[in-house]
Amino acid sequence: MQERKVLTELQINDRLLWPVLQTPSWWWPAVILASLVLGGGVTAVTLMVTLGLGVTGLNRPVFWGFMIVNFVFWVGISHAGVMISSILRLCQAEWRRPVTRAAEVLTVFSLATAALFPLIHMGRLWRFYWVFPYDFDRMLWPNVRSPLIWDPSAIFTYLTGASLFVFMALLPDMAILRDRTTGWKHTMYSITSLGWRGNPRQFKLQFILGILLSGLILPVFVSVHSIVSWDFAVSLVPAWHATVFAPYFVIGAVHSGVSGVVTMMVVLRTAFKWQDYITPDHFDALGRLLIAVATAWLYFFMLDVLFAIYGGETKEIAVMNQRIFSWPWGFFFFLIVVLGYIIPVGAWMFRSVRRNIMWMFFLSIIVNMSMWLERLWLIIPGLQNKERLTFNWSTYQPGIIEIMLVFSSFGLVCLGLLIFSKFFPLIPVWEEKEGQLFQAEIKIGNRTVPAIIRE
Amino acid sequence: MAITTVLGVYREPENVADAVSRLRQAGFGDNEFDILSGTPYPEGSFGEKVQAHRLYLWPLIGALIGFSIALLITAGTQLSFPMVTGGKPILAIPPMLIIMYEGTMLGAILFTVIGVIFESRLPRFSLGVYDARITQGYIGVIVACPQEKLGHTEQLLRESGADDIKKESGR
Amino acid sequence: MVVDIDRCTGCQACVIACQSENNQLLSTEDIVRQRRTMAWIRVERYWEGEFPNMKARFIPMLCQHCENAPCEPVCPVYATYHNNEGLNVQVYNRCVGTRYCAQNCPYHARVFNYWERSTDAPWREFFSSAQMVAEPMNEYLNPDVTVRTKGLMEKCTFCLQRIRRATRTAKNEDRQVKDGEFTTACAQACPTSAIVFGDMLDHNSKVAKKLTDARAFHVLEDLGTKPSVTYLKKVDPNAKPVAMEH
Amino acid sequence: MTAHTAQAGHAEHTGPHHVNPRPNLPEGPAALTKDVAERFAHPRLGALLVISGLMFLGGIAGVVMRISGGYEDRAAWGFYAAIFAWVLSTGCSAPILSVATRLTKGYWRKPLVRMTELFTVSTILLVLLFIPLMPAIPSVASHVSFWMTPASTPLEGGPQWALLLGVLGLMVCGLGLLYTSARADKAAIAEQSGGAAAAGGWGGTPNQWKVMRQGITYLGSFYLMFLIFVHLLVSIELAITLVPGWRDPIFPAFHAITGLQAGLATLIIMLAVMKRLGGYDQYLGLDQFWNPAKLLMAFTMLWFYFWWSAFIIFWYGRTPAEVGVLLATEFGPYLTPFVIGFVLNFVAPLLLLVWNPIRVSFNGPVVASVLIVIGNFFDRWRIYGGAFGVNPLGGHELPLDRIPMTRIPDLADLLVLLGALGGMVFFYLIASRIIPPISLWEVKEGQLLTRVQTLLRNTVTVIGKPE
Repeated sequence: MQERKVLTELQINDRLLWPVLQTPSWWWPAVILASLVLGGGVTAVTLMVTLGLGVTGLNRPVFWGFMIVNFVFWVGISHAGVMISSILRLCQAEWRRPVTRAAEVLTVFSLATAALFPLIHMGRLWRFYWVFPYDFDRMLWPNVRSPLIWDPSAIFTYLTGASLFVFMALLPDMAILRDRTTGWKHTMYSITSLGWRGNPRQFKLQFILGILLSGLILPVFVSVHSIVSWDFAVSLVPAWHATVFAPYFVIGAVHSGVSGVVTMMVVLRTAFKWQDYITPDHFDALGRLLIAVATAWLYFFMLDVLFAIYGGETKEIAVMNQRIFSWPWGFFFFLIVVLGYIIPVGAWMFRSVRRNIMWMFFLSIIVNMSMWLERLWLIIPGLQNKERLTFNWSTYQPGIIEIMLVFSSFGLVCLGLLIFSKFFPLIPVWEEKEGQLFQAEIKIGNRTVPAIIRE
Repeated sequence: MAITTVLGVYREPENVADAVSRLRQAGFGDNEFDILSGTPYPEGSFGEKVQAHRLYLWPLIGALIGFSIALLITAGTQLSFPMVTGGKPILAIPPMLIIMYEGTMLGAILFTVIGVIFESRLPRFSLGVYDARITQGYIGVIVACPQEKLGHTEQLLRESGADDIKKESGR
Repeated sequence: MVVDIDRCTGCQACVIACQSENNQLLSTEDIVRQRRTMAWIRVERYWEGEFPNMKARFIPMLCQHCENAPCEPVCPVYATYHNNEGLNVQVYNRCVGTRYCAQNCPYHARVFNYWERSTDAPWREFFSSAQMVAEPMNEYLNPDVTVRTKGLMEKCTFCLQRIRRATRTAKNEDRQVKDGEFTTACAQACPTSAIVFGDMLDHNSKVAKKLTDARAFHVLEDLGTKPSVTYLKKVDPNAKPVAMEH
Repeated sequence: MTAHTAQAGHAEHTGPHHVNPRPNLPEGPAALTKDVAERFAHPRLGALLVISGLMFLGGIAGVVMRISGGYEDRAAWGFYAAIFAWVLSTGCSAPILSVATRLTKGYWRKPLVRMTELFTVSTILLVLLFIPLMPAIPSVASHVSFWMTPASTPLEGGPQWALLLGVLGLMVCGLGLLYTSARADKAAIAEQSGGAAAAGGWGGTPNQWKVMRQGITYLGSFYLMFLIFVHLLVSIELAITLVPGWRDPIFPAFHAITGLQAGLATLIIMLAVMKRLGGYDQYLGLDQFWNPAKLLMAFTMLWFYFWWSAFIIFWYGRTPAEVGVLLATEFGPYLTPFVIGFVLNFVAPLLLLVWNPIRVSFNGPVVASVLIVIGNFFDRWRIYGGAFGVNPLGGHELPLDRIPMTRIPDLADLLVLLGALGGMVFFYLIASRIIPPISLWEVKEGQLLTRVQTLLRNTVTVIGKPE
């Protein structure tokens, strides 16, 4: 028994740390590809800054376009981390262990990426710091009544919390790396692991930290996407001015976020050969979670549509007409419902599908496609025919610039994840070991039932 | 008087528990020896006792500080820069609530993390006597023992099945 | 300000007057095709009835200087706010170009500087051939009005510079500003004087008299924005508020 | 969280070291069955049964008075509608806990699921309450409604029948759920008392067990969906459509969430009653109180979140329509009930429950629950009182001069209120005498799957997780 444990601890170290200790063959090509994609985005931003936003497809009245859509999308993805790690931690779901860190890291990078978009979509990017209350000598302040001030505060809080969460949970693993590396890496890990030695007190506090931070971040996580949704909901634009936006956005975010985590788990599993750590059981559990989430999402989606038509106000009806019956919005509507709910949930109903890695990969991708479209579908039509002054109604075609930006955002997130995976294990090693320790079996009759140890 | 830190490295958790009880018999207090492991064992697995901590104060203090700072910023900026926007009151409470909420949570989170680092006696600038095998499944028992007890302690650790013993004199 | 739709002939004089008074970026064909017209006031045309017996309806639309302006509270940097004359002012220097105000303006009254006015960047042509303010066109600029740069939101100011000048002269001769002493470019240029501008609080001003007219209405009244621009309905047996038409 | 985290997570003196976290039950299936059968044979709470029965009768009298008052004055029915919504939110929402914990396999659920499911009987009361209310619901022709019928073809009594179907469906699902999950225990108890005939064809074959589990899952999910659906219909037809200009997509969700909160609170109160007076003391440990208490705290936060999401939009938008709605239901004539509801539903419970020593105790959650159940009623009152007060209907916004007056409840209203309360208790107690309030088979299963082992120097519980 004990020998096996020692072996397993070594095995866990070897299996989970190999991407850090020796470089996977595909790592450099991946990094280069991601950087190239990112380069496109950098070029786009340069053009926008030098020539003005005219280079984009924006116009009057559609002043907000792909950039804001992408912002909402990435904030949505960033809701995976807390959803997974915090809620599962609080519920003490044993299967969470391999999933948590990947999810949290995804949160950090996608949130950072998202935070870039409102900035680069500003007319005068170089003045972005004016939204901070810094100007004490002239007493020029930001306007706290504006949702665009609520946004930074919320995103900053969430980003800080998530990053600290990741960092603290990394301490024991960085200690492991410290003991297994030499040279500058050893020095680096010695510093970053803060001299962790792993005595009972440290582990106990580490555990409490998990609980406390989860409890603290959950409310923040809800508030972040609510505030993002209020950017739209507090304005008078038809199809935006709906009270349901806050929970609707949050649940949509969870929907796309958890799907994003599924995608990421599949990639990790295959890329790092972690088959025996990320098992079909995990996908099964995530699939079941997703059924509930998707259904809740559909409920709010329906509420939104229903109340838009209800009351028969000309402006709302006009927007809804366009959203459901006109090309391409009608097609998008169809795609959103079919790809976002009907196909995936229909498939997740079957255990065999939930446990089939490739299926889960495919489904999580289409869910996120539909969620991206959903944000587009929510944000643009309301602007195209805002209010009843039909003289100003207009359409919106994204320019090459915006499309480059959208792609580059994916490049940025991938790049971040790749670099992180080179320095830190994407599966919490010490939590895996703890999980091993807490596994047990009990015999009932002729059957041995898998069991877990609770203090 | 000189204190030597002795580290015994074990393979078997069972032996560690044994060592702990022996150390108790040898008259070592709970804060004179400590256990280092790569895996979080359930609390008290080796019969050790973890001293109480005051972690629950930290988030509260943080929340209070964050709240008051946010209140200061939101109320202060609006009052010191009284511009009418959209017929809204100069001191608009609901938006303030949102930002104050975020400030509160930020303060709480920051102080929780600081609190945990502080309470777990980190950062630790020198590892002291340590063995890299600890993060590979071995378990270390680390004893701060005065000169005269040194020999006895080493023997005790060996008897309880330590694979290896390391020493470092002084604190 | 009062706009009498019945008198409006849709001659676009106001648009031109506004443009040259306020140094607007010339809305060249290219800019218009990009649907980024920079006019602060526009004459909206609505067709009524079926071909061949169609009838055009005109409504000049400009910033309504609402009392509960939706555009104001959403600005993160107070770049637009309500001054004590009840004007909805735009502070160009403070604007960072989030374009949130324009989103939230139900009247589409705000326009955005999508292009740098004068740049000789060669790749500029790739995106747009919009005319720059090159020699000798810069001669048309009005010295009283700022020239806005790229990335700024701008909108009708009720020709603030004229109001300021009037008040200044009045102050020098220490007396109250008289009605008709100042007016906006659009009102001045309107051949049928459909647009009348003045101080609503001064009860014997032309505007104040028209306010009590039975035909008076506000555009998109149900939004509760309380516009300062009052419209007078078209005298027409089957007239409905023009803004409600499609 | 579970006992584990509380112990780690909270100062030791409050942790479940000192109060037994798990119920201490007689060991072994036979002993369990015997014990439960014993208690079941001699139920307590007779006095409460009688009192609640009397209150129920009084309620019937109240309903009669209300009906004799006629339907011309819709405002008179506002309070009644509030009571109806309150029953929906408390008694009928309580069983959700058993559904949720079954789906998520919470191991602490086992002793309390049956007591939760017994609340499904209050759906009967819901139906009884609804029938007199039906004529008070205005016809669709008179106002903007969700039925999207042009005024020329009014859909007479559309809402009434849809709602009736909803509540009936809820009742069917609920009672079905109760029957399915209780079948095995009925059989066990019956055998205990010797009458195998009463087993009702239950043999306990593996197949039967499988079918039963499936049935519980499906019926439970249907019950949940039906409940959300009924909340949607009620909040729309009885509140939103009556107030012109009330375009508030979140309101049905708010109604449902607050309903779940109050349902949870109702359950906690009833658990306390059954523990202290009902004679099932040792079956309910601390786990069975503070796990629901944590959920209660979460729902208390959600109460504010859902209310705020609507409020901030209206506050910012300030269109005349929105101002009208706010005045009609919150800050106008019904300000007092609104404030009371706000304090009792959100402020007070949150302040109580965030404090660990209170949350991790037997009495703390109960106190919070009592506040919430009362507060929920005030909240419903301000909603439906305001909505029913609007007269005449129609229009796209509610001008200030049409804001309804406050309507003080009369004797009939109060009688109905007491009757509804009594009715819920009465039905529950009756049901608890027909069906054993402890889910025997699940408690046995729990005992089967829980072991106490020693890991090195400390003892741990091992919980088996089949499938």
